[in-house]
Amino acid sequence: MIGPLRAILLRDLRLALRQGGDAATVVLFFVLAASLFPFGVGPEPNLLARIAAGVIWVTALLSVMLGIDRLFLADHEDGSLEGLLTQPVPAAGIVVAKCAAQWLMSGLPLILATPILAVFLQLPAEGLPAMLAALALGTPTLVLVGAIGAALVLGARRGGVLLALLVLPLAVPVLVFGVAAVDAAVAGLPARPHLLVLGAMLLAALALAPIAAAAALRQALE
Amino acid sequence: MIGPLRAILLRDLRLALRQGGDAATVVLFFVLAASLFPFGVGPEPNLLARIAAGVIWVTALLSVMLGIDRLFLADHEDGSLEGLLTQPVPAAGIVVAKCAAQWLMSGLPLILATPILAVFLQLPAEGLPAMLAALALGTPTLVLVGAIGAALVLGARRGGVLLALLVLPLAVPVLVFGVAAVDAAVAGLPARPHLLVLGAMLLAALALAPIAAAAALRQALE
Amino acid sequence: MTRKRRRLLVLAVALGLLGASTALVLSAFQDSLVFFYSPSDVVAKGPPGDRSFRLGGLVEPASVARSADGRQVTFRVTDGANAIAVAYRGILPDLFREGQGVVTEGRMLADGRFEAREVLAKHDETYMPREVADALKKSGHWKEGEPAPVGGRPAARP
Amino acid sequence: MSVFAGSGLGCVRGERPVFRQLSFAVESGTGLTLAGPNGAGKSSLLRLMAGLLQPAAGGLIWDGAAVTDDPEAHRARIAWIGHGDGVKPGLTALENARFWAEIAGATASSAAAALDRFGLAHLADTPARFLSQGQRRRLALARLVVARRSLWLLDEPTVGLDAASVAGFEAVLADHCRAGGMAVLATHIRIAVPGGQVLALGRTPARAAAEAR
Amino acid sequence: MSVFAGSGLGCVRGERPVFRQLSFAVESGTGLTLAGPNGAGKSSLLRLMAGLLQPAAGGLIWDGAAVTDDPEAHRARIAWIGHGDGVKPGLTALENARFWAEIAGATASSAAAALDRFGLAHLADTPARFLSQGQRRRLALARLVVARRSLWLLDEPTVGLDAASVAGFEAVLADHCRAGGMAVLATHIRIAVPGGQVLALGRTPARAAAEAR
Amino acid sequence: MHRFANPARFQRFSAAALPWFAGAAILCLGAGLYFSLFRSPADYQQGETVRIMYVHVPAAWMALFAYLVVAAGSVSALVWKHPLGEVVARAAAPIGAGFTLVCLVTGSLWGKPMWGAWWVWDARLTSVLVLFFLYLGYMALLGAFDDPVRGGRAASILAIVGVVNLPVIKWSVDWWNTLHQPASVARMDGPTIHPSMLLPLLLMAAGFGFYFAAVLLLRVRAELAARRIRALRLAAMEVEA
Ligand code: HEM
Ligand SMILES: Nc1ncnc2c1ncn2[C@@H]1O[C@H](COP(=O)(O)OP(=O)(O)OP(=O)(O)O)[C@@H](O)[C@H]1O
Ligand SMILES: Nc1ncnc2c1ncn2[C@@H]1O[C@H](COP(=O)(O)OP(=O)(O)OP(=O)(O)O)[C@@H](O)[C@H]1O
Ligand SMILES: [Mg+2]
Ligand SMILES: [Mg+2]
Repeated sequence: MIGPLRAILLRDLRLALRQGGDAATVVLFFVLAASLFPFGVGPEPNLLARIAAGVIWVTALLSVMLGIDRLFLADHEDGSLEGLLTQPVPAAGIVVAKCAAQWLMSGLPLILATPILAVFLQLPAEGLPAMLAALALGTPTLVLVGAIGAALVLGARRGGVLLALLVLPLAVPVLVFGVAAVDAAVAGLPARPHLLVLGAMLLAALALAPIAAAAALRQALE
Repeated sequence: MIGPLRAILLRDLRLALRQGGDAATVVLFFVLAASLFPFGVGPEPNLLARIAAGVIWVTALLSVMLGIDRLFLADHEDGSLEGLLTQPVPAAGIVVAKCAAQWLMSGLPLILATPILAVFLQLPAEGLPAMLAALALGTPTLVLVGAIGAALVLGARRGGVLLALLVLPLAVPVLVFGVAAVDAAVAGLPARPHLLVLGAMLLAALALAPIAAAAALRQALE
Repeated sequence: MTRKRRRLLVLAVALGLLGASTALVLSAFQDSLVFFYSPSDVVAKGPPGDRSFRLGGLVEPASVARSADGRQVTFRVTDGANAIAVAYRGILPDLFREGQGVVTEGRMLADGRFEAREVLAKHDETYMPREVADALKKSGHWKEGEPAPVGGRPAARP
Repeated sequence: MSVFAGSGLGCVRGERPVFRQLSFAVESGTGLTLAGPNGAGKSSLLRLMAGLLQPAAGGLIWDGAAVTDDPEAHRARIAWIGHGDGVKPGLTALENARFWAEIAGATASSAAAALDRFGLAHLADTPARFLSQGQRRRLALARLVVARRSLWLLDEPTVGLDAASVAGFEAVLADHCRAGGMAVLATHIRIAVPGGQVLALGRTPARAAAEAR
Repeated sequence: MSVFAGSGLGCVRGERPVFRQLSFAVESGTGLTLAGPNGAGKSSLLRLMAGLLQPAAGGLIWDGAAVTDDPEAHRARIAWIGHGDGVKPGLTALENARFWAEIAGATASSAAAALDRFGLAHLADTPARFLSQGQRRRLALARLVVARRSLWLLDEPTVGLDAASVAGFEAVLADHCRAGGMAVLATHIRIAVPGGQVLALGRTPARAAAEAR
Repeated sequence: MHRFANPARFQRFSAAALPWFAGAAILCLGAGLYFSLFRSPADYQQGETVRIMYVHVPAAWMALFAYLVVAAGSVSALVWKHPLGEVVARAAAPIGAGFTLVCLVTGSLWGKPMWGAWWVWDARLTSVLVLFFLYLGYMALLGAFDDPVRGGRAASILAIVGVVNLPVIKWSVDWWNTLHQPASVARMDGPTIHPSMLLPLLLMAAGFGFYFAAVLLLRVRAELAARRIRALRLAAMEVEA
């Protein structure tokens, strides 16, 4: 059972890398969208620093969600998905493998780009470790939750926007705790309880999302 | 030449409407994404009021851009695009017709939803008329610029998304002047110069985008 | 048979993850998530820079003073151990009164006072007619500052 | 009486030559079948003819004038059916046909007649999403009858059609040619085409050698 | 010696019945061809057999046991090629084949052998986006040889194949059946299938009447 | 036709029950409104504003309950393939969304005078907003597919996933330090609302409950009728010559 999942993971990574800069795209969107804010809000340093954590988290959320509608789309359209779901491999495993690849190509580069963005948006330095830890726990959750949505909207019209509608409300708690962790750290309070809640959400998503997404995938092929 | 373009416009509208609430989806995304900010930034009313114009503009930009990568995708994949581009109809006209339909189903409902969002984000009331005027001038520009990206994405083998990203920087001026118009109105200054610039950008986009997108579409079908 | 076992395995893994998740949440609540700072927090750690933050506690009895036009209010927020003076200009919520819980949002001034931009009133979950409340107080079943009893039972709110 | 011809055509796709020095000529009232193994360049040649692809060498000529002189006039002459069906699942069969009629400047009633011609009349009000592969392909072919164009360019038009529908398509093709039209089509099965001209695209010697390795 | 059978099958798609009371049986070493006009339900029946669709009535049986008792075991028996090719344009032909080999638990070397079998060896290192329609379909079919499964379920496998490739595919199919495999395939052209059993799906009388109008 | 055997029985039951539920709803709401507006006392702290409670609280309860109905219907449709399950879920969702909206609106109307803010992002309010969006997402998903059967199934999966939100709403006031008050009625040690206010509240809650049941039955009947018409039309298309 591990062999096929590894194959899926590696294939998705290879496809992403070969398309030259899919990971780069997420990061670029992340950086660009976040840097829209100084334009939108005005470059006043105090104001920026105050909203930095929020802006970084909101744009991280949007950029993880941006690509995720394609998570199963290409496989659905070219017939790969039928091929995979007629294999003796649990569908939930397939979902996990694809999510892992997706996270490696979107969540991880995004985390690596965060320190730069933090400087750019004048996030207080005390907040950065908490920000990175929170992103490390939160982005996989977002990918998993997004996978449910991506599987649900397969074959729907205007999948992208519908997906956002389905997933953003579920992603809000991640955002809230992610920001709370950073704010706590900036204020000199322990970020640990917030990070624990983020960890709890990750575990819950790990438990539920693959099963739900697998069920959605099966019904998408009917 | 008008007959075919009208046919395209009507078909796209019918497809969108038949899907029951596609316009509603864009609006919902708009409202949802904008309401993420209070989560991220914290509910401080003064702070919110100050960034309201920026947040509304950034989310309007994102929601117009979100669906737009599919502007030509379905037609490309099901062969309609080949069918259309082998007709004796100027490709630029086809682009305009499709953009008009897209704007009617995304930009217009978004403008209609803005007053609610303005209340929600505590935008000062003096800013609302300027906001609406700016959006009315800015969203068609965004759709047109987005259409270039959508057409580029179709053909590009490598880094298609990367090219789409190039559109985002092009959209930044719209954002900047849109926010400036609102800020001016809030500060009691005339918003008119900013609106004029937005109008100029719309005219420029109207002149250039259809031609550029048409060229990209032809490229995509090679 | 293998199928049943596999299903059980999936179920077990999912339940295990959910269990671990609950454990994490519970341990997080032991650390108590703070959404506002108490006066003691502020005294102990100092104000969090010049950022605005939320200060919460009880309105200290007999600390409320209003300006002549009634728009400017000063009062003290206490958590029993420490108290901080708060200045606020604006309309107070109906439930604002001495002894009642409040959450205020604003920033520390240089003189150690807290300038509030917003004052939110917290209230408890007891509902009763005014006469009943008066009667309870008169009969000594209920003292000011204590959780209110209803129907003779003390409400179990710490 | 028109003539559509190409001479010395060369085609390069993805930096690889597909064919070179290819010539053909079709006259009104006849058709040309493109035959050849997979990868021979049938689809590429059709795309050249439709102006979707630019030739690397040589040129296309319509009645003595180079097609590139007035591409728009050329597009007004052709009807293209590629691999995709151009069918929107959300519209009914009739709405789909009517859309292509409007695009081609034909009347709406001609759309209904076209559906009838391809045995889809009873499905006119069915959303296209409910059509099977072959029904969808027939709906695509119905475009041909709606747009009265003189040159049909068809890439494997009968893919997915059952035997009866293939026969029906052959009849439509015969009618078209009888009325002075011409057609170029790529196919792997035997389709009766008026005139019976066949252009066999083959492996280039170099390619054949490579495959023999 | 296994038997794959269905009895009293009914299928509903999009709230419409496609067929009902359909039965069949295939034995090891033989194949079953699904024939019938467009819209008869060939693809739908194949999806039922692959477990991608649930029957509205009746059931599928493998060696006497209901398939629904252990869907995973059933999936371990089948190889499915639907209408889509499952070919990634960004990967080379060999990488594509190797991926499906790994998914099926086969060795990477078997992928190269499979390409060879379908005449794609010379394209092994070509990105799949450069393949023509027919080459791509052959690449999809190569999955069959890689995954050694006993029941092949194929929806119009020879679409887009040239005559030589169809013959090659027939040979592969014959080998598979000789080795004790079985196959069910839907097709509109004549494919030589061991055993030669044909299941003709037809229009229901009512539907035929409607179309005759 | 076996698919509609069960619904047929349901049609008979619902035809009989509908007038009773509707009548009970009118009675309870009438009495409840009279008591809550005219006969119940003002609160010792909140004064007359407390009367918002008689709409807010039943609406909030019904918003949660309706979601439970949607989720239960979805489970029975997905797992047991019960033909009524999806119909019920589909019918309950818009009503539940309506209750949620009422809860949100009355809550903020109440919050302004009591707390001093229309809206705060505390855990209770946020999770209710998420509930509202879950309802919207459910309904959007229902209509987003060309094939209504697929839409129903996708939406069912979403509804089941969304159940995790319900305990968060219910216990958010205990887990977090929310501005919203903890439970007054449904608590281990009995209600902390004086009987003179509890009675109208419970009357209103019963009224909301009967109203929900009546509208639900009505919508289910309409949906079943629509399905029957669609089936008949398809059958006619088959037989028609
Ligand atoms: C938009 C703002 C608000 C929302 C979304 C909201 C939401 C809810 C919800 C979902 C419940 C049901 C909880 C349960 O069943 O356990 C509830 C109950 C209640 N709410 Fe609110 N609420 C809001 C504002 C308020 C305000 C301002 C007050 C009073 C000042 C209030 C007082 C109550 C009371 C008394 C209950 C009944 C508690 C019980 O279950 O015993 N709510 N609210
Ligand atoms: N988009 C493309 N980019 C680059 N090369 C391509 C592209 N499409 C096809 N080719 C190459 O051009 C050659 C001819 O392809 P073409 O599709 O014209 O063949 P064909 O004769 O239509 O084959 P088939 O019968 O399989 O459809 C193929 O060998 C293929 O490798
Ligand atoms: N996704 C779907 N939703 C609803 N109805 C469908 C769907 N797919 C097919 N149908 C209907 O089911 C019937 C059978 O379709 P199916 O694709 O099985 O036919 P087929 O025999 O494979 O036809 P073809 O030879 O054209 O491929 C068709 O009449 C079609 O109307
Ligand atoms: Mg071809
Ligand atoms: Mg088929």
